[in-house]
Amino acid sequence: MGLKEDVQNTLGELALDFLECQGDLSVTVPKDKIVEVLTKLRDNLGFNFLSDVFGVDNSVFYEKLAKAKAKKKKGEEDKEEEPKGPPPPRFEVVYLLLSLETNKRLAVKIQVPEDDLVVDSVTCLWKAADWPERETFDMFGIRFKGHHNLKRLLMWDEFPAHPLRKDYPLEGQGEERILEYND
Amino acid sequence: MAKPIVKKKYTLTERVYLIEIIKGLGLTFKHFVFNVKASFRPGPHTVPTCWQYPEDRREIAPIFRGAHMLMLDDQGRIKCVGCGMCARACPAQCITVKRGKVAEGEESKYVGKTYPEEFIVDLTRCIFCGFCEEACPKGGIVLGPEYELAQYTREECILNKEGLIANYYKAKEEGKLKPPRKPVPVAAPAKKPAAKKAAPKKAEAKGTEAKGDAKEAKAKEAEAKKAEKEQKSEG
Amino acid sequence: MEVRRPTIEDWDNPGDLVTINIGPSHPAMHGTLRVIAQTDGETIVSAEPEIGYLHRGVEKLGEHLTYHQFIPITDRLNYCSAIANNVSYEMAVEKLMGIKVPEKAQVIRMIMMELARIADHIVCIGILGVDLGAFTPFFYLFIQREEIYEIFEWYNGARLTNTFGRIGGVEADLPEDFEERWRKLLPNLKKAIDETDKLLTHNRIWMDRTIGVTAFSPEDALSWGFTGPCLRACGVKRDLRKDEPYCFYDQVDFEIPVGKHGDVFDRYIVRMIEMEESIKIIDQAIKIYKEFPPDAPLMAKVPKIIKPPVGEVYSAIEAPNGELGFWIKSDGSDKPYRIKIRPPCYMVYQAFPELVQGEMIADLIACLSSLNIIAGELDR
Amino acid sequence: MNWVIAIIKVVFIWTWCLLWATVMTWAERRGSAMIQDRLGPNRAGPFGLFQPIADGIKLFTKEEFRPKTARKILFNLGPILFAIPAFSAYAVIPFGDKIVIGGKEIILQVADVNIGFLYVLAIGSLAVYGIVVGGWGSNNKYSILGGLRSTAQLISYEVPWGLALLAAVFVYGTFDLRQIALSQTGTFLGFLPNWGVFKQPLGFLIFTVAAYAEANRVPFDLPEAESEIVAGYHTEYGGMRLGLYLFGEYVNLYTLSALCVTLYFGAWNLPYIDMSKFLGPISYGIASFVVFWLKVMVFLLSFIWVRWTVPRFRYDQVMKLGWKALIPLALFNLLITALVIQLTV
Repeated sequence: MGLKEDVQNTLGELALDFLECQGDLSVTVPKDKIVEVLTKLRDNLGFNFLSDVFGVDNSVFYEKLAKAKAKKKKGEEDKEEEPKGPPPPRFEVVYLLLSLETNKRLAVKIQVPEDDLVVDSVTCLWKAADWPERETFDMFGIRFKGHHNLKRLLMWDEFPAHPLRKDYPLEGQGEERILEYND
Repeated sequence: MAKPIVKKKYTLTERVYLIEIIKGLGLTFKHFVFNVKASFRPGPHTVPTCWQYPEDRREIAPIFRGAHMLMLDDQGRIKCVGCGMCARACPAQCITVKRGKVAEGEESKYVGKTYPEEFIVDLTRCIFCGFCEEACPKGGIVLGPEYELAQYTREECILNKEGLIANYYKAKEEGKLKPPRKPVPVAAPAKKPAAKKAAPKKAEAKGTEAKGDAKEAKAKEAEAKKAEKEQKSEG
Repeated sequence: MEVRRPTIEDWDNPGDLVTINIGPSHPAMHGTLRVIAQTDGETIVSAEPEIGYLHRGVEKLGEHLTYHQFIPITDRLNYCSAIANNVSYEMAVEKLMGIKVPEKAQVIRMIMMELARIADHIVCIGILGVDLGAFTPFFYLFIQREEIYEIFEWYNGARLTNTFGRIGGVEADLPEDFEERWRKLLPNLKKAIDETDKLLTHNRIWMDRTIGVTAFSPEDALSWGFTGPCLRACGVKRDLRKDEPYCFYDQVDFEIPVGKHGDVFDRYIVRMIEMEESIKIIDQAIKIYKEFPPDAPLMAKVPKIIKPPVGEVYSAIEAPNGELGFWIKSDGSDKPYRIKIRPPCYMVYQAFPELVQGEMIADLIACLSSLNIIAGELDR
Repeated sequence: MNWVIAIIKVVFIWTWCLLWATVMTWAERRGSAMIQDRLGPNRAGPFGLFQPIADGIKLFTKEEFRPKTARKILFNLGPILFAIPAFSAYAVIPFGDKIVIGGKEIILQVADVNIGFLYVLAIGSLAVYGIVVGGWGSNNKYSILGGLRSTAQLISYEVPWGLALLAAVFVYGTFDLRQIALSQTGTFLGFLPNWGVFKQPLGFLIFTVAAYAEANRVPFDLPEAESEIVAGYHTEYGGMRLGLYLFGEYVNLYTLSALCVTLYFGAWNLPYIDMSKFLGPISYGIASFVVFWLKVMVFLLSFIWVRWTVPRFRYDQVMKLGWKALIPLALFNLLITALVIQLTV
């Protein structure tokens, strides 16, 4: 009985896609069902500990993969799905789960398209999602519906951009200059 | 928001503050007497745990990672060939190397066919990780024993070639040059990717070890050459 | 007796409360933390931590550095125990690439990590003492910490930011005089721990200040994502060294100390006992280390330029503060596509408002020190 | 002639207190260093003894900074209000027995007041005004917290302090500190020195604890608890204003130690030895002074010693200890003392 089958059985058709890498299993689920999925995983499979929540900006990732593929032409087949038709959603939110009983880890991913950056908050399930969600909002601009205090965490409140997006330059855009100091 | 209410349970000796406090006072008094006695010893290093800095210095490790030095070989030539491996390995991007080609007739002055025309280490950026030292195929750049790096201006923190060589001479005078680091024994290269996962057995490791060293050194040189070629092609 | 703790709803006019801005320039806030506390006299009605004062964009930086170049950056996460960070990151990359690290290197990593754990706990306990007004144990402990740093220095030339290990192994063998140094350090270290114990543990003033202060239930702690000593202090026996053993932790014999109430005293005691357990682990690890021939491999065969295959892994170890994990996504190039660090005290610190609510200002400081919040890994 | 002697005495004891206050700052730093396996300031002069002078110069030459929002008058008044009681409290405490110069008998005490005891209590409790005024005038939340903590603490510990002293008054039957000192000659119960500490062990204990609280010393240093409220009431102070607070604190310590020696440790009397019998009039005066000073020094150093050993109380615990433990104990002590005196006399 592998973990993958367990998750498949529990989630049914909610599990859109599996990715296995060096023994780490991650499952992609529909964006609007995330609370349902996590509740199921918590109650049925014993994933009772939320390790982390964070976002990933995949905009460059697909480009790079496509380039690599074009280069290789006959290269080995990649596990990632091919970007067909509409481009894949830009952002990903990853929930790292852990089962304290079996010490198994599972990553649950949702795809967040750039034009709909609202995700349901899971702070109702785990309080631990509080700051990670705020940070994800801060760094990627993904908003979490139902979060009680969704404001910037690491950057200051007036910061205009979302620095972990791939289009944000490493050196910054000179935001510190627009800080105004009131005496 | 139910916080657990903790009931305090104290033993009698804990309940009466004084007994434990007096024990503690005894302990601190022991330290006091020891240190007062020690502080009357001659010499700057009196209390064993305390160094009186400018006069009395702690011995630093021979492999200490301080300010950079450009190493010279026996004939006083810079070992560096200006390949730029260090600059590429540097996570803080504090090294700038400009490679120059050795002019004809000057071959005896330099180790290789190329030499560092410019070699600048920006100590304000450097994080002293030692990656440049590891990346260098010639043992040309080494982190030296110098740790007093405070300066009055930023410009003084930027070491050029002369400064780096001066660091070398200073360390040599003080006898603090470290022996070149031995390459770490590497596990026998696995032929198949599947075999990679198998734990290297001790016996197997033993046999291949001596060869491994030589191989590693060779591989390093080969890599350096490759890098040189790459640089050339880039240039 | 149930003590009713006031909440912010108890005030019709919150203007009656005093807002105290504790930090960032405050002696107990290390210059990097800030808590905005609403107080009624000395009692804290609500406290809101504000973080980001040491935000250096480490995760963004990681996307622009090669896999090897990121190792020195991990030093700067939890700078009290840089080695644990290094190893955690290296293990994540090794997992991503499927590298099996030579066993001798693993033992060296284990020894160094346990030394780093002792150093980290020394910092935590020392600062906790200072913040509660007991200055002296701080010095007794920190002198031993310097000696531990001496060992680090003679291993690879740096004291604080060690840049320990490389992807696929470690960069050097233990120096010849390592065991001698350790044997020399050991009695002093034990003595310092013992003296701290004598000065603090049974002192009624210390007990009054710590027992029952910011107690936390295990359910809450798990929900808030606590790991490490803070979780164990709440009574949950969880330690990645036992639960998901890495290196040689499954071959050494050690105990996991568990507290009861999750208060400051329990956190302190858990850390004190963990230091002693770490000493035990190091002694056993040295025995294992000695079984290896001196020329046993220390590095796996790793290509010079590391290009892991496309994929994503999460790897965590038990850092001194708790579960320190790295989630790495690779796009097949020589630079990680995304590095996400799961710092242990980030999760602990978000529960801070709940922890200190209803306590006094002095307890806020005690709680903060006992959680061992390191801004380097909090803000990243 | 008398007033000249009085002025000389005043000036002498004033400089003496100040001198030992400054030396105390050195002793505090060196002593704590020695306790903590360090060296402490040892560069200025032999053993770093000139360090207080260097500190003094630093404090005097620093900018007299006043925050913009501080209340000017109160801010300036605070340190003065703190320092004056500290310096004046010593007036009634003896610093030796007597010295005979040219047939004139000079009592080594600034003013031999017959209610000296009450004077010390009254003046000692005035110091709190300096703290609370300074804390309020700084217009800083930490300062106000420090000032308030100090007020509550000083008021709370005045009570057990006073009660402990009252029991001592029962024993000696006088308010006159010189009379108390003089009555502690000879032996008690045949083998112990006739010192107050053997007649009033509990009273001495309560007195000591309360004295630590009165002097704002660890474990009762809440008004200036560094890690909690930055520096408490003197957060905003710098330069010589801060210096006044610091010196005032050490002078306070000196006064408290002298009071403790006078009441409980036989003032200038050595155990079992009567110095006046084999010493000349001048040398006896000096000897009594030196003995008294040495005893005071022991207490001063114990303040340092305790400070670097124990942690700090929390505010409510200090109150609890004061009201729930020390006051009942002091009352109990008073009762026992009264009973014993009633039964024996």
